[in-house]
Amino acid sequence: MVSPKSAASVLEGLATLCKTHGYVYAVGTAGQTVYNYGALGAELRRNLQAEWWQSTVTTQDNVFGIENAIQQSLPAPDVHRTPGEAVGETMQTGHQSLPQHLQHGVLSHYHSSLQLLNNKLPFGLAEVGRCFPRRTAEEERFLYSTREMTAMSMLYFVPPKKSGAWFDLFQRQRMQWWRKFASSPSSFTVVDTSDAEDMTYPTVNIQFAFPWGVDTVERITLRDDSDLLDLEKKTGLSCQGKDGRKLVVPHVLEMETYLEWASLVYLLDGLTQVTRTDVEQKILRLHCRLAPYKVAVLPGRGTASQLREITDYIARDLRTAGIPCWYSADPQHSNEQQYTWYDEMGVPFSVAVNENTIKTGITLVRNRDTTIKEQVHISQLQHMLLRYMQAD
Amino acid sequence: MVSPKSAASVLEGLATLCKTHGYVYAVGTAGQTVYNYGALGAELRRNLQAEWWQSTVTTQDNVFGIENAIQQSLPAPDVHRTPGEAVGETMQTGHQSLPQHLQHGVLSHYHSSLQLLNNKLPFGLAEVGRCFPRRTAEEERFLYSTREMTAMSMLYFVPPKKSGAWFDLFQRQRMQWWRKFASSPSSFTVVDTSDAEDMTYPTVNIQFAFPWGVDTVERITLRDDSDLLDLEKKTGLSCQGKDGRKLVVPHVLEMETYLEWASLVYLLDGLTQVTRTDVEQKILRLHCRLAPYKVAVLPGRGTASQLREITDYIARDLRTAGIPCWYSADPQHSNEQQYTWYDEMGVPFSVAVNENTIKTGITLVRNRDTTIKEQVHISQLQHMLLRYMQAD
Amino acid sequence: LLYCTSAFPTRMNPIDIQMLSKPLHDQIFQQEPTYPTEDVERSVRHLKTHDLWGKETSTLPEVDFKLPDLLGENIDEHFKEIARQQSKPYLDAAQVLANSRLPTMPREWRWSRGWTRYDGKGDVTAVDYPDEEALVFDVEVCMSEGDFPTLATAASPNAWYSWVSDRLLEDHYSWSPRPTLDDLITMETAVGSIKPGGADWREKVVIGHNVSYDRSYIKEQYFMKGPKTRFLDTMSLHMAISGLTSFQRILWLASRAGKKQGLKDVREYTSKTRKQFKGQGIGGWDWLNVSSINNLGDVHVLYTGGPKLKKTERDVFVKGTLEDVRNQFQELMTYCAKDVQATHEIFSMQLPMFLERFPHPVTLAGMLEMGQCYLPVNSNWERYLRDAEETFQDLQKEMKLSLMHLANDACHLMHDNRYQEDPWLWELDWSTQELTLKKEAAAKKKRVKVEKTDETENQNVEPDGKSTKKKKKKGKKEEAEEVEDQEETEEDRVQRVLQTADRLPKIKRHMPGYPTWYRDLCPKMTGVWSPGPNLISAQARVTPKLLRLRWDGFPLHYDAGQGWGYLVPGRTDNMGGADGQDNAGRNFPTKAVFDVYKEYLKQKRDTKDKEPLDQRYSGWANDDMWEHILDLSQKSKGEGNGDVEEDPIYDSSVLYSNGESAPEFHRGVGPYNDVDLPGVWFFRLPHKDGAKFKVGNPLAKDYLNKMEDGTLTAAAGGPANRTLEVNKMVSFWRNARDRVTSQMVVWLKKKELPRIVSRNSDYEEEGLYGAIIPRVITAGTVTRRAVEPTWLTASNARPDRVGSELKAIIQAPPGYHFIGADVDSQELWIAAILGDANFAGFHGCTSFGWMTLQGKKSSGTDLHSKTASTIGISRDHAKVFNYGRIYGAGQPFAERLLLQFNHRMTQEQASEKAKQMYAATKGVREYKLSEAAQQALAELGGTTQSGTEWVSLAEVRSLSRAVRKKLFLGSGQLDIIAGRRWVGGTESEMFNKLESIANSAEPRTPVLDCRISRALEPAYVKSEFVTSRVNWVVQSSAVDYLHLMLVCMRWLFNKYNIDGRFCISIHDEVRYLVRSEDRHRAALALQITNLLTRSMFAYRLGMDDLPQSVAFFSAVDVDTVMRKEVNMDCKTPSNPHGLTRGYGIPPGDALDIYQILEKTNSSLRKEDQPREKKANKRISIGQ
Repeated sequence: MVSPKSAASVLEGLATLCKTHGYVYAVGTAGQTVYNYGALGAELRRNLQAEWWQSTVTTQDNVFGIENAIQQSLPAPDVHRTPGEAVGETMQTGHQSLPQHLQHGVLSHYHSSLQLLNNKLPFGLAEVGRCFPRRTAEEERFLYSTREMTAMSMLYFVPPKKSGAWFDLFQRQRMQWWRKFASSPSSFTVVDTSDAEDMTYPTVNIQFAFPWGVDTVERITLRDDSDLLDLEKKTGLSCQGKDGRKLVVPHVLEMETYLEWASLVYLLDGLTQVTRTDVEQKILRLHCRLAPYKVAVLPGRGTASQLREITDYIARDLRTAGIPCWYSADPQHSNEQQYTWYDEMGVPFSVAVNENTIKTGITLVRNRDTTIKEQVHISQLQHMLLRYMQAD
Repeated sequence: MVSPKSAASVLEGLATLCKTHGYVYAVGTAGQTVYNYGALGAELRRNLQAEWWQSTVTTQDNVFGIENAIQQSLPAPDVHRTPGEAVGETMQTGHQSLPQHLQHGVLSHYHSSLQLLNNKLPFGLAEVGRCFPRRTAEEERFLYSTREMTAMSMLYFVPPKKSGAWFDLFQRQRMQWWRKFASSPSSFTVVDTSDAEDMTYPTVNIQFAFPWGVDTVERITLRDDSDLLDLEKKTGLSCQGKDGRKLVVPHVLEMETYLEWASLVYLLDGLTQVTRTDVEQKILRLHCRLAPYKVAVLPGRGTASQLREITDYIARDLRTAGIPCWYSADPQHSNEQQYTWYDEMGVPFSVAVNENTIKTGITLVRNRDTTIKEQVHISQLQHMLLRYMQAD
Repeated sequence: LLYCTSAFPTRMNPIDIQMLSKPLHDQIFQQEPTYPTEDVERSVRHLKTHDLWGKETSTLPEVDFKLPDLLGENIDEHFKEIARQQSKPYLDAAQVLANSRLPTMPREWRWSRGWTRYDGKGDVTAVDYPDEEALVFDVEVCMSEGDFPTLATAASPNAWYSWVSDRLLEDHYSWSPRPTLDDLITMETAVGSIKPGGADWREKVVIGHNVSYDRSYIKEQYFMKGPKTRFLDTMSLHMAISGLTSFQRILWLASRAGKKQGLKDVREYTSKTRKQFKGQGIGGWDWLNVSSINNLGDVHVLYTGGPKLKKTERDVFVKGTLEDVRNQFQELMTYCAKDVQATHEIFSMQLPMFLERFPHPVTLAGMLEMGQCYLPVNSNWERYLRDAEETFQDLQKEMKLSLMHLANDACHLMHDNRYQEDPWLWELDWSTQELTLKKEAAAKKKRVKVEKTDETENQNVEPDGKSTKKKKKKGKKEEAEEVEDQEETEEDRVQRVLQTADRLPKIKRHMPGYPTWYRDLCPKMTGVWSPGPNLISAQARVTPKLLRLRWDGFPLHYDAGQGWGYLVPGRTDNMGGADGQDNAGRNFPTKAVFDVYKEYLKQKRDTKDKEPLDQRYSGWANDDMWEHILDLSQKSKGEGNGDVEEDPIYDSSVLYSNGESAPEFHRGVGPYNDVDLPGVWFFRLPHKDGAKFKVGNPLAKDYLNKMEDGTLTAAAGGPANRTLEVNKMVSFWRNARDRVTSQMVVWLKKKELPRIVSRNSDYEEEGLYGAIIPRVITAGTVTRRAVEPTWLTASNARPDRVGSELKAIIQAPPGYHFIGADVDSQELWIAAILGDANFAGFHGCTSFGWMTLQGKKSSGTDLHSKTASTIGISRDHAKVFNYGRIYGAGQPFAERLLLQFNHRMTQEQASEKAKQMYAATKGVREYKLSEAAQQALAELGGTTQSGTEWVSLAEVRSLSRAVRKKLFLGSGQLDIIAGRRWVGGTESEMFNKLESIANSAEPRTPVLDCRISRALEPAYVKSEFVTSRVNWVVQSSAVDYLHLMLVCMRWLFNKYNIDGRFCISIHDEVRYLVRSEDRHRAALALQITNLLTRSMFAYRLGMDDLPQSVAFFSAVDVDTVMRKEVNMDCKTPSNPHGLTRGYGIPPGDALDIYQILEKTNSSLRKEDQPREKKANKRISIGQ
């Protein structure tokens, strides 16, 4: 736990870095701050979302990703959500509505999906989407509590008998996921809040050591069958599915996190202050899979534009292979200054050329974390970086 | 051009297919229809979006993907958009606003991005995001004109002298993109509307032969510098960038399409009616890169559950490799009936096993388009399908 | 206006053709021409017979301005004088070199960068460049390295030189395929410098064999202005002195190959081309001894008689790497030096021969200028390459994709063997391959050991699933015991299946389950791989079948023996049952073939096509005409450079049914009843070169117009038709891309450009500016025409051809313009003036001459309209015929062409039309009876029908027997024919003149006295190769015309300080690159040049006058790009927005003489020019 003051300063430091490099821009507006994402922020979010989807949907048995319109027709008030939410499920705007969370919309796919599976249980439904949670006013915590959130939600429908085992399994999986990309995996902890009084259902929170203290980054809840019973009532359609030969109304396992939380977590996790050659310097140690740009190419200089042609080629070559590559046009700074800059941006690799490259084709690939420059032939760059990007 | 009646019936046929297989569900609401996407629809959209991003952002020189909050603070009315849009830039909801298009939000990243590039031109800004275009009431055209759209927009800032060449280049690139995934590439045409009277700026439309006639799927416009001059006025910051040594206010190249249009286009393009063995049948010929599921595994039957174990293994094996795989639990239909079903779903490959598989490990991989069953050893499946997924 | 004056009466010649104005005439010619009445009357009579007398004519405004003073007594002397001045320094230096010996060749070559000089005395020094007035030079390039010179040698009477590239000395990673100036060989400047070594640029001459190739590696040649180095090409000199026609080249090679092999080659060649080859009857082989093919070795042997050069080292440069060159550095240097030595020996022999055979100084000066070709390009070149290639790839992809879809769909026919009923696909190989495992090793059979580790733990296993890892920690022994009795787990069972992988065949089976024809189209999954039947293309054998192509409604069929053809249903003589089988025992879908044709007829009834057949070709004739005519005429002349594949000409015989069995309702090439398919006849697709040729691919270029006119259609429907369309669009680029993309472009840095360019307001800092030096062989054919495969054959932009905007991508740098013009109907005029001179001796006195000068399209009296109306074809077609005739193509050519235009015309009709056309134009032959024959006839008491010694061919034959008998009784072997002539046609006089020159003892061009190649001189060839010689007269005179122009332009540029240079000459057009402010003066210079050149022709042919209508170019193009017409926007699929919108290039100006005189104040002098108001601004794009 950090003192509130230093917590604020850590967040402030991160916010400044984010603004400088185009991760996140805060736009002040009446009442609350709106966050827009620059190139780096947008790519980080894309990467996180892709990892979540891959782990939660693609590689799982029978989990279906769905996508709903943001503006839905007004649903009947849903009385079965947790007490605090019971009133006013959505923000109403005119005759339209913006959702506070995704679960309701996800649930609307229950019957059609069950049908596609010949009523076979278990299966899951997942969505990544914008929602507009109503929150009590909190102190500013950067991306942690913005008005507009991108939820990553999964509902898994399991036969009641097996719900406990699945609950455990998902906890483990999710925890593994969070730790996989972390620079300090130990910052994550699991807290079982099932026994807490205000909890209707068994719930487990995955928590992260934020500057302001340990706080939740994902909630995994084992809800009973009430959501589905309610759905039966509203639709008049049975929610029973097959568990082997038995027909049961499944229980609902719910896991939910926000892209904003995940982004903030890994930015905080990656941000490191080091002293290199007597200078204080910030490094953003993002996992290669999450890093917005995998590589920065330092524009070649001198020698009658030939070096520049080479770096143009390298950048084009890498980009063509689909490797997100930063190649800023006009080098006004020394290579060392540029490295410092890319370290702050969180770019795992930088490629530089020198006079020697003209004759030999050998480039220098600097690793953000080791600061060592490896000699790599130009023809190997693509392959090498693709390997890094695909590695776990 | 098709007669209105037959156009409607083509769309209706597609909508039915989409509903049956969980591509798209239409939800009737006061006034207008809202579309929600089931597993197949959501994956199709994800794939399209990823392809667009890859082609427009990652592989391009200095195009930055950004992401804005949907609810922005109210901007000053923008008088420089095309006349029809001048009034009411956004839908106002309370003190919040939902954007009609993305360009305004994208433009807000202009200065910060220019700065990151040391003012060097050209560069681009891209966004995929929800918007709520105001449209004149049109006849229902399925996904073509929904209230809530997902725009894929790119603004490219080029020195005025070179704008023509870039304009051409992007036209070609975008056209190539559209054609690349099409089953009938010639359904796409480019129409130069620059000379049309109502066009303020040189504009090229990429068009597709929809059932109701040829209609636009993407608009590429070469706008002059008025957007940026306006931005200068509003922000008080110069919009000049460097073209070599000269300082110029760039012209804006704008390209915009919608995920809904793209989805509809490829669904229509892929939907084919064929007569196979004297039976009329629908096939959805989606490009392998776009297909929501790359492969369906037909559950093994008989022989003391051993075939079922093998197909369980296959499905798990493929999913672990990140191959979106359909493996529906209970086979109530013959393999041929299942093939027909997967052809309609647009799944490029189906894997079946038979008694022989137990002894030899040889499975039958049926190709949707050729209907031929290739003999593939179980150990080769993953590799083979990954190759297909990665191939252009 | 100054230039339009009525002070003098319009000068007319006796048949009312307007001549030069008096002031102009007086400045050029010394005296007024005279017109003997008798000649005039003869002409009028002649014109009347051809219905050309009394036709309305129009007069042009008079032109009168002060010409530059001519040197010498007459225009001929003038040209001699200016040419001598221009070539003197070069000729002097060349003569010194030719008359000297080279110093001894160094024994060892120095391994150091750049130039090294070896004087004869053992001094070896590094130099910036060889400082010599004349030099023999040779460059060697290691092909694998691209366009970078590797090493070079040079020699003068004073020293030897060697040059070594940086890249050879030291390995460089290759970045850019484009060389920079620093990579090239210096000849006048130090490395890194753009200034000449001495005080100023000096006249130097570089001699080499095919020297334009070497020139393209010389640094200074890429400078837009400055260097005065000129090049002399021993290959071109050889071509002029002793060159061979391409037919002769074949014979030459054949004779060298030895008698047996040689004759076989000749026979094969002649049977392929159906050349008239009269066996040993060829009038002697003497020409073989005074000629050779073009390569250095053979040319060396010809001129020096010396030993053959060793050429084995050459392979290192062609196939080897730089490392290989390094390893053999000394040998390769010496090899290169020996080439230099040989070239010097050749040149020493050639120069005096050349000067003797080409006595007019203009010829040499013209060739020197022609060696200066220069094509400026800019960033748009790269853009063009990219756009064309991308568009091409895009379309290729689209085409491939549709073909892949067709192939995929065809697979559906596998089920229930439905392919057997398909009229196209029945004959593909539908067999499949099975995937089988190797036999299980006996020992392994029962023991399947399951070794599992924690790594494979899978989180996706259901949490309540059976625990599968129970036996893991047990010892081996226990495990072994347990295997037998323990119940197998699910995992064990799956593992067992997985382990069958060990028994997979080592070589991966390719798509077991798929039919063979389909598998053949699918690449194997290795390396870079694309899915599906990716190997399919327009060239694939299966493609026409998948497209379901029909010829006139009949399904296409491929037969290994006959090539592509089509199946015509209705045959009964080979029907066994309802549906029979073919020879291979396959079912043949007779009925389905019939249904295809029925369906086609039904479709045709539904969409009746009303378009007249003839119009379909008009577009074709317009756009492709040049290419086409040249193509045809090259073939008919048997001429061209050696690189062009020799294609046969034409054939008059189409095979008809052999009498066994043939359809009544269809005529075509066939039937070939050895293709014995039940119920159908097989006809071959017609081949452009005649019925004897098999068709290899119906989607080839030659069938494009058959698709356009609906003869060749695709029954597979929309996508297939689109495929055909795309195939047409990519045809140009498919053929041209290799040549175009391999053009060597050198980009210049800003400091290497003239300041006029780099300081121009249109100059772009990030733009690219540079040049291509086209490798033009200045005299590449026996007629001394220049040869080069890309630029000299480039056709014009066509809206449906990717990349055809090629020429327009040659673009002037900022501050410069192109000026240029087409010599209007150059060859027609040359032929006409020869005819006129031969007939009544004044302009327009023959019908052909009159039509050329005065004929009007509007009144149908111009040449092409006249031919068109004579035989009832379109004017565009007539144009093709007319040029073909003048190029020496005969009646069979016309027949062939008629059939090609309209394949539904019968052979008889075509033959009749061709005959009619030739009678009306060329006329008919008359033969002059020899004195002896006349006497014999008289003695026999007979007379000729005409009463003169001239008789027709028929009469010769009827007289012959009697007369011969009589003669043989008298004085033995005597010919009864003493001469031949053409009579009765509009062009008879012209052909008579051409033939008289061609058949003279020493054929020379009438204007510059250029002597024909020794290989064609009657002394060596007797009466063979007449067509080539006849054709040579006009073609070679056209080259004289070009040389006169080049020399005249250089004179005017020098005299009036016009900043500009020669760029290129394509066919009958010349282009110069001039500084923008001088462009109108340059345009005037070009007009004056035309006037003086034509006047020179008239003067030399004894006509002291020139018609006003041909005195000036109808227009001089002032433009910033090279294109046929200044307002052509060159829209193509790869340039969809055209030059104006796509590239920001405005249309140019086409200025006639009146406009030019106004813009220049009728003066070439700079100080007389009107003030220019405003520079021609480039259009800004995007608005």
